[in-house]
Amino acid sequence: MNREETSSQAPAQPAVDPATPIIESRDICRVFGALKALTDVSLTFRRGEVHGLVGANGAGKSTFLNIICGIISPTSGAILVDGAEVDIRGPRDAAALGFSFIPQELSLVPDFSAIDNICLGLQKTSRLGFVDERKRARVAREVADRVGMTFSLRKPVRELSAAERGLVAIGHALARDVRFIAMDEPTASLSDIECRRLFQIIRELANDGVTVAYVSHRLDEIEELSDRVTVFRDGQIAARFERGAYDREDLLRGITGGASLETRESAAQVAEAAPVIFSADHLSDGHRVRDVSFDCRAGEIVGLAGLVGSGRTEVFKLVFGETPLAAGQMTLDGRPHHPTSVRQAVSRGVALVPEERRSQGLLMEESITTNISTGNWAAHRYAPPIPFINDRKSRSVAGSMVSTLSIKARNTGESVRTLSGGNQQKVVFGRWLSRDSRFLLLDEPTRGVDVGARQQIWGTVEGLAAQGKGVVVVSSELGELVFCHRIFVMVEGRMVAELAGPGVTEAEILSVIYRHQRQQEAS
Amino acid sequence: SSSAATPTPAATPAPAGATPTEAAATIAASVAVTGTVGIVGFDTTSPMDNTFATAAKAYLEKTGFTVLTQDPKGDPGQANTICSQYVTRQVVALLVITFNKDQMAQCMSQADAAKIPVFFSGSPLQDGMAGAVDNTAPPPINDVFIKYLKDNGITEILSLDYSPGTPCRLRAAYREDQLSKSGLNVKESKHEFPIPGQVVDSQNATAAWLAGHPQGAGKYAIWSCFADSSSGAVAALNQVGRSDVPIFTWDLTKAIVPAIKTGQVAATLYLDAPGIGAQDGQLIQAWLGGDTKPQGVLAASTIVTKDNIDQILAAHPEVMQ
Amino acid sequence: MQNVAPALGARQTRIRSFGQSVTLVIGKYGAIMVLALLFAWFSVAAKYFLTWDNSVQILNQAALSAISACGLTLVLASNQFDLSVGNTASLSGIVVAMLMINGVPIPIAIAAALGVGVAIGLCNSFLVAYLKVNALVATLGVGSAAVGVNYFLSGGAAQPFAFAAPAFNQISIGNWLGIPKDVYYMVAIVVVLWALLNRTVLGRNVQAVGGNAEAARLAGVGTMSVTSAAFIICSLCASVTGILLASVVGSGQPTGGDGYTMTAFAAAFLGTAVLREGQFHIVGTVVGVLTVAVGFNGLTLIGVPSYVQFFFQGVLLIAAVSFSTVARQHSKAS
Amino acid sequence: MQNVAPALGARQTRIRSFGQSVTLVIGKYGAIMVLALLFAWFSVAAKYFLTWDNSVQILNQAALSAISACGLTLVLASNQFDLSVGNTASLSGIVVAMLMINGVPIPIAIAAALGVGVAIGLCNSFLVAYLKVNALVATLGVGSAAVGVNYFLSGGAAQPFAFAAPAFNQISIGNWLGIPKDVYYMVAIVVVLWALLNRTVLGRNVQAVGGNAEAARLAGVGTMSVTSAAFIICSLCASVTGILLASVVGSGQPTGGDGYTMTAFAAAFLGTAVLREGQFHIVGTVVGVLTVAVGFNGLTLIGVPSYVQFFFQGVLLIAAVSFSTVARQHSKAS
Ligand SMILES: Nc1ncnc2c1ncn2[C@@H]1O[C@H](COP(=O)(O)OP(=O)(O)OP(=O)(O)O)[C@@H](O)[C@H]1O
Ligand SMILES: Nc1ncnc2c1ncn2[C@@H]1O[C@H](COP(=O)(O)OP(=O)(O)OP(=O)(O)O)[C@@H](O)[C@H]1O
Ligand SMILES: [Mg+2]
Ligand SMILES: [Mg+2]
Repeated sequence: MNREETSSQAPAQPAVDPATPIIESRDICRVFGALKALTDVSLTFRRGEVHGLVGANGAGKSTFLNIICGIISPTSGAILVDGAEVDIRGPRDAAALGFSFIPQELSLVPDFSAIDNICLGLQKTSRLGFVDERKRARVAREVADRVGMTFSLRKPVRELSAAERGLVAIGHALARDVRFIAMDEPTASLSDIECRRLFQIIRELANDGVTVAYVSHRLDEIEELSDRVTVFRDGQIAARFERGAYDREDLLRGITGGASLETRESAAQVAEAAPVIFSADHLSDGHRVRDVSFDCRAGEIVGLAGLVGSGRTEVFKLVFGETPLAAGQMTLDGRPHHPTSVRQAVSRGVALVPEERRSQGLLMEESITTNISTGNWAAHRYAPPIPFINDRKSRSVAGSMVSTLSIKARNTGESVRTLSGGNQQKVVFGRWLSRDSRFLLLDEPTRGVDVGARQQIWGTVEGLAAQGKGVVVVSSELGELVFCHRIFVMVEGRMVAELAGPGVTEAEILSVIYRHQRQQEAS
Repeated sequence: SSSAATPTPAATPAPAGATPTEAAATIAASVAVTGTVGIVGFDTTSPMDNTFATAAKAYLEKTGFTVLTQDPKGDPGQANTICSQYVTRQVVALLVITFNKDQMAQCMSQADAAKIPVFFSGSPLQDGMAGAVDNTAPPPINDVFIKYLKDNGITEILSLDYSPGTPCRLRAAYREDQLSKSGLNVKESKHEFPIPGQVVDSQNATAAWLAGHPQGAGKYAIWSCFADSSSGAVAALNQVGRSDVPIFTWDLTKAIVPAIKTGQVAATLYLDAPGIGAQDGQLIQAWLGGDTKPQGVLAASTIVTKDNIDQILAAHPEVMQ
Repeated sequence: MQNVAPALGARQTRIRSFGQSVTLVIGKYGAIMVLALLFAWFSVAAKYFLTWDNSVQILNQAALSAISACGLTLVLASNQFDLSVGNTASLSGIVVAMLMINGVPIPIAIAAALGVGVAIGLCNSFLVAYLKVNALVATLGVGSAAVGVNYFLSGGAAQPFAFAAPAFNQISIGNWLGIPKDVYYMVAIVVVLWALLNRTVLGRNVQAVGGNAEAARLAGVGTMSVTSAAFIICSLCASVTGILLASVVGSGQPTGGDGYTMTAFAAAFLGTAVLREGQFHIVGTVVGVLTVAVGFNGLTLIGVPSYVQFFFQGVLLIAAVSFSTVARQHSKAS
Repeated sequence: MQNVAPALGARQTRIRSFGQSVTLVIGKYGAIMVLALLFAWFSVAAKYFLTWDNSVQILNQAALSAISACGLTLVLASNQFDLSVGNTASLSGIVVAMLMINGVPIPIAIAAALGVGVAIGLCNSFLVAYLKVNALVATLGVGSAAVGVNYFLSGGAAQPFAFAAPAFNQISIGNWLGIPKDVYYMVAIVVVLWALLNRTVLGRNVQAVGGNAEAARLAGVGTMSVTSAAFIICSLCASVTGILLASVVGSGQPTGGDGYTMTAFAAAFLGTAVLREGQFHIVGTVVGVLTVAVGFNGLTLIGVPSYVQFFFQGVLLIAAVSFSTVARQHSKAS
């Protein structure tokens, strides 16, 4: 895929009648080595429509959008823009055609400020050919307000939380005047407020005649937003729906290929007597976490709800020994828990599924086996005194993980880079399942994971809880939290409420959040 | 092995260089003068050049000068910088070790502007120099070498050269010159070794060359520019246990004494460092004493073989320190 | 930082302890302090150090290193490497000298030598940007190929041009308004490169590619051409260095410029400790070069034995960088 | 391999064009082919090349470089750098020689020299792993500090021990079963390092840290200790090289080992072109060392002028690496 992006030879847009689709793909195929990621995908995007793309992990959605936006080239097939065939040989060409793209895996320049990231690739120069700071700042400010970025646009994005980075990526796509925007799971790292705002933006764009291709695994979003929905399965188009002409069942059937999903019902109750595995009271890390208290009993699934930047990830960092405790107490199995390093926390049976699988979770170049065994090689030795590793052991462990989580891969030796987003997440998950950690911290565990996989993951989580493990989940999808036994609500680094589940509704959670948000703002 | 050279030892004939006493004689009797002299060293890692610097320093300090020395680590750019700094410090005279005039342009012009005489230790006298002690000494060893080639009907030789260094270049040039004059037909394999890495590189080159020139298939000799490359060559000979290839080289350092005794090094040139230091000093004194006529002297030198090594070491214990 | 966002952002402002602010300052200005300290120390310890002549001398001494180091900074900022800097300098010196010796007029000789730089830059960028060969290997290889060419031309011998083109000396020897010519060249080139890296689109793209090549590519930045540009400019600076060196020394030196690779790297890395968070930038590199130059000059004036020189350079490098690295971590740490 | 994921995975049909398989093979074995070609060519072109003595000689030549290069490979595999390899080797050589000259018994002298290696390794790992100083700066600094110590001890003069400890020569000079002793040492060390890197927990962790330090840390790998281990082993190998070198040459050489930094890097990077996808690994490094050694030896036998040597080394490096880099990209691309 190391294509050189030669300067665009995009056709000057001719006056075409609005009926002709803005983009039409004909029989697009894409092969990766031995694997067919897309087969004969023919699809049209109309002017000003919101076009939803759904499908299981690895169905080919990202690949398809990547092809349209010139990031990778199709193996065969044609792309027509305004009815004329074009050869999109790189992101530059795509940009020249008025396309922009929010990639699935956020790609920003860590050392650049939000402004520089948003203006990346924009040629905002003054007469002398120097970059025009003022103009750039103005552009950035506009999109920032539009998207609702409430953090400093000048500090390096390295210092922003995942969600905030997500917003920056969206801003980057909006900063150009475009007629087609591809959004690959834009809400994956957002929580409710941002999602609402984003949907608003999308509708505005549509009204202005901009076409939006929208990929998501959150089907209610799809149903709410899209005028048309296309379902991918195994690199082919499995179904097409017009707005209103389908229901959730149709989508699920399309995605899974008939295999029906048993709807998830709340997990088994936890015995009152169940011992407290972990407890935290009045935790503080100095700045981002101000006052956090919660606990988790054996067999319990506890949810942490909160807005973006509320400090949930930072709480996990404290528990996992990443950042030192400034104030407060933690206990694990009744004994005080003050890990000085991640290693120590892990050795005591704490596990973390981090927020950003690529940068924090995976060795992208390594095999699935390696990724699952990493940090646990010692367990795969022939016999403890012998320092040598028995690869048969590790391979079979990985193999069992691949099938339990039904990770979609050619074999356990496959490099995780080539896995689809969702499958990569499952691998991270597999790492901790393969060791019997007693206390699991899941930060956005189902981010970018397809409906089927979600069921499996939650299934496993409940399974683990049933075995008497403790689980704490951060999810920005409140819909996922409602199944938790208890839900703690965080606002601005403070634990403000505890809701007894299961059965809490999203609405309830939200109202709590907003009430405290307002209080905070008042005070 | 006895096949190694047996050239006549002892002080070398006139052209090859004067004995210390002679050299001293050629210089006007020193007048009592003082001041600060700046010595631009060559490279501390090159033992001989280093001893020259220290010897000159010793002599000058003994005779009441204050001496600054710095090591430009073989880099001419640095050498010029150091030189300019000495000019800034208004030294009374500059002494440049081993570097030659066409590497010191900036130094020369600044010194000239400041009316500071520049002396060179390790180069023939060229105009612009206030004086020079020529210790590159191409003739002595080369003459012995050529003679050896003649007498023993040598068929192939390996030369270990370092052209970027002036002494090595002059020595190699003289060798080529004499070879062509002599009309001998010996096949010559030239190898340029890099610095740093000179020892290992010379060793590998020699070893490979030896593999290509098995014992008995011909009559061989090795020409090595100075002590380090010789150490490499000796190491290679030891590795493959060959004793049929004598080495001709310059410099008498502790490192190659054993090889001289075994005859692996057939002949090397002992440059009397203290003597040369004295020569440098006397040139400076003479100039400052008012005799501002540029003069060049040949460094005091003696050919060393396994026959006279013991006397030499006895006479110059400093070699083994 | 202006533009702090309202609500959330405002409340997010970190309560920063006094200690942290201090270490923050150290982290930002630590390396510069080191330079200042050195300067102060030598002013006391070394006679003649604080003279006009000597200060000028320090700049003069820094000039050549600064030129090559700033060129290298561009490549480093694009997250690549160039180990061929020194060899390029040497080769350019040899080429300019030999051409003049063979009667080629000075301007043409210089142009040709610069051409050598561009050519090497092209080789590097072709290998690295287009064939995607690891930069260290590629430039190491190109470098030693350059040495080959160098020896092929010069036979490893110095190439004095004193007779052929005495005028060439005047390019870098001598002063304007009491300041050595090389200093003017350095200032000019540094300013240009600074503006290029910080104020032009190319510069921003270089930094973007350095920060996250993939992101830059997705944003429509022509990563290949950007990288190539960086390499070519770097080699060009290297050959300017080589040409000036030849002019200073009075001859083309087959290995004369080789030392600049390491000095340039040292300076550039020292520079990462200056002001910005561990990034490569021109100002930092210049400070780095000056620090080394001041140290070298001061020690020479004091007249310490040469092992102290080496030791000092090592310690200086470690001290300055770890100093601010650590300070930064502390100032960040919660 | 077994464990193909059920259903879904199976349904995706595999197809691979002939062209791709070819380039795949080239990508994997390209570098080895280059070595084979070289060997074949010299066997024809260079008399005596294919003799037992010479083949042994080549191995002997490769031995020391291989030891330092394989040590370096560990550090590179952990995604760090070590520029102090050569200086460490030189210093160890000086230390062992001077101790013996001053009457210290050989075993103790050796132990002390190895101690020097460990000490330098500790400095490096302290700076890099704990203070998080950029590895290039840190090791560059430590290296030049080591040079300082070196000159302080040796005064820059070679340190022959022929009189003090003639026996020491025997460590590496001479054969066992007609094969030079150094070759045995090389084989032993290479095998150990190979097993260490590929078959032990430490080795796997080194690779994990190299792949993504953050992820490794969050998976519970003690990144600091792992990195430190890599650095210490590397320096240890470097000082073994230095000691053997001293034994071969018959004296401690102040700069004798400096050349090894670059040769080790060249070899390790050549190695990335061997078998595995652009990763550093022992086998690759060994192939790299051999390629360079064969080239050097063969050319010397043919008796080419020395500029060809330099040129060849460069071209060889570039050729072998870009060859397989390009082939791989093609085999991957559609
Ligand atoms: N660079 C690559 N090399 C090899 N195979 C790849 C590569 N990128 C994607 N694939 C494969 O192509 C298929 C489609 O991947 P893609 O990312 O398009 O799926 P997706 O629909 O986006 O899944 P998700 O919803 O999890 O993001 C997957 O089987 C994946 O393994
Ligand atoms: N590495 C960092 N450096 C500086 N500030 C940070 C860093 N990471 C997060 N923050 C700040 O701390 C706040 C809390 O971030 P955190 O990621 O813990 O929130 P969160 O509740 O996990 O939200 P989400 O995970 O949904 O982004 C964020 O608003 C962000 O501004
Ligand atoms: Mg995707
Ligand atoms: Mg978070």
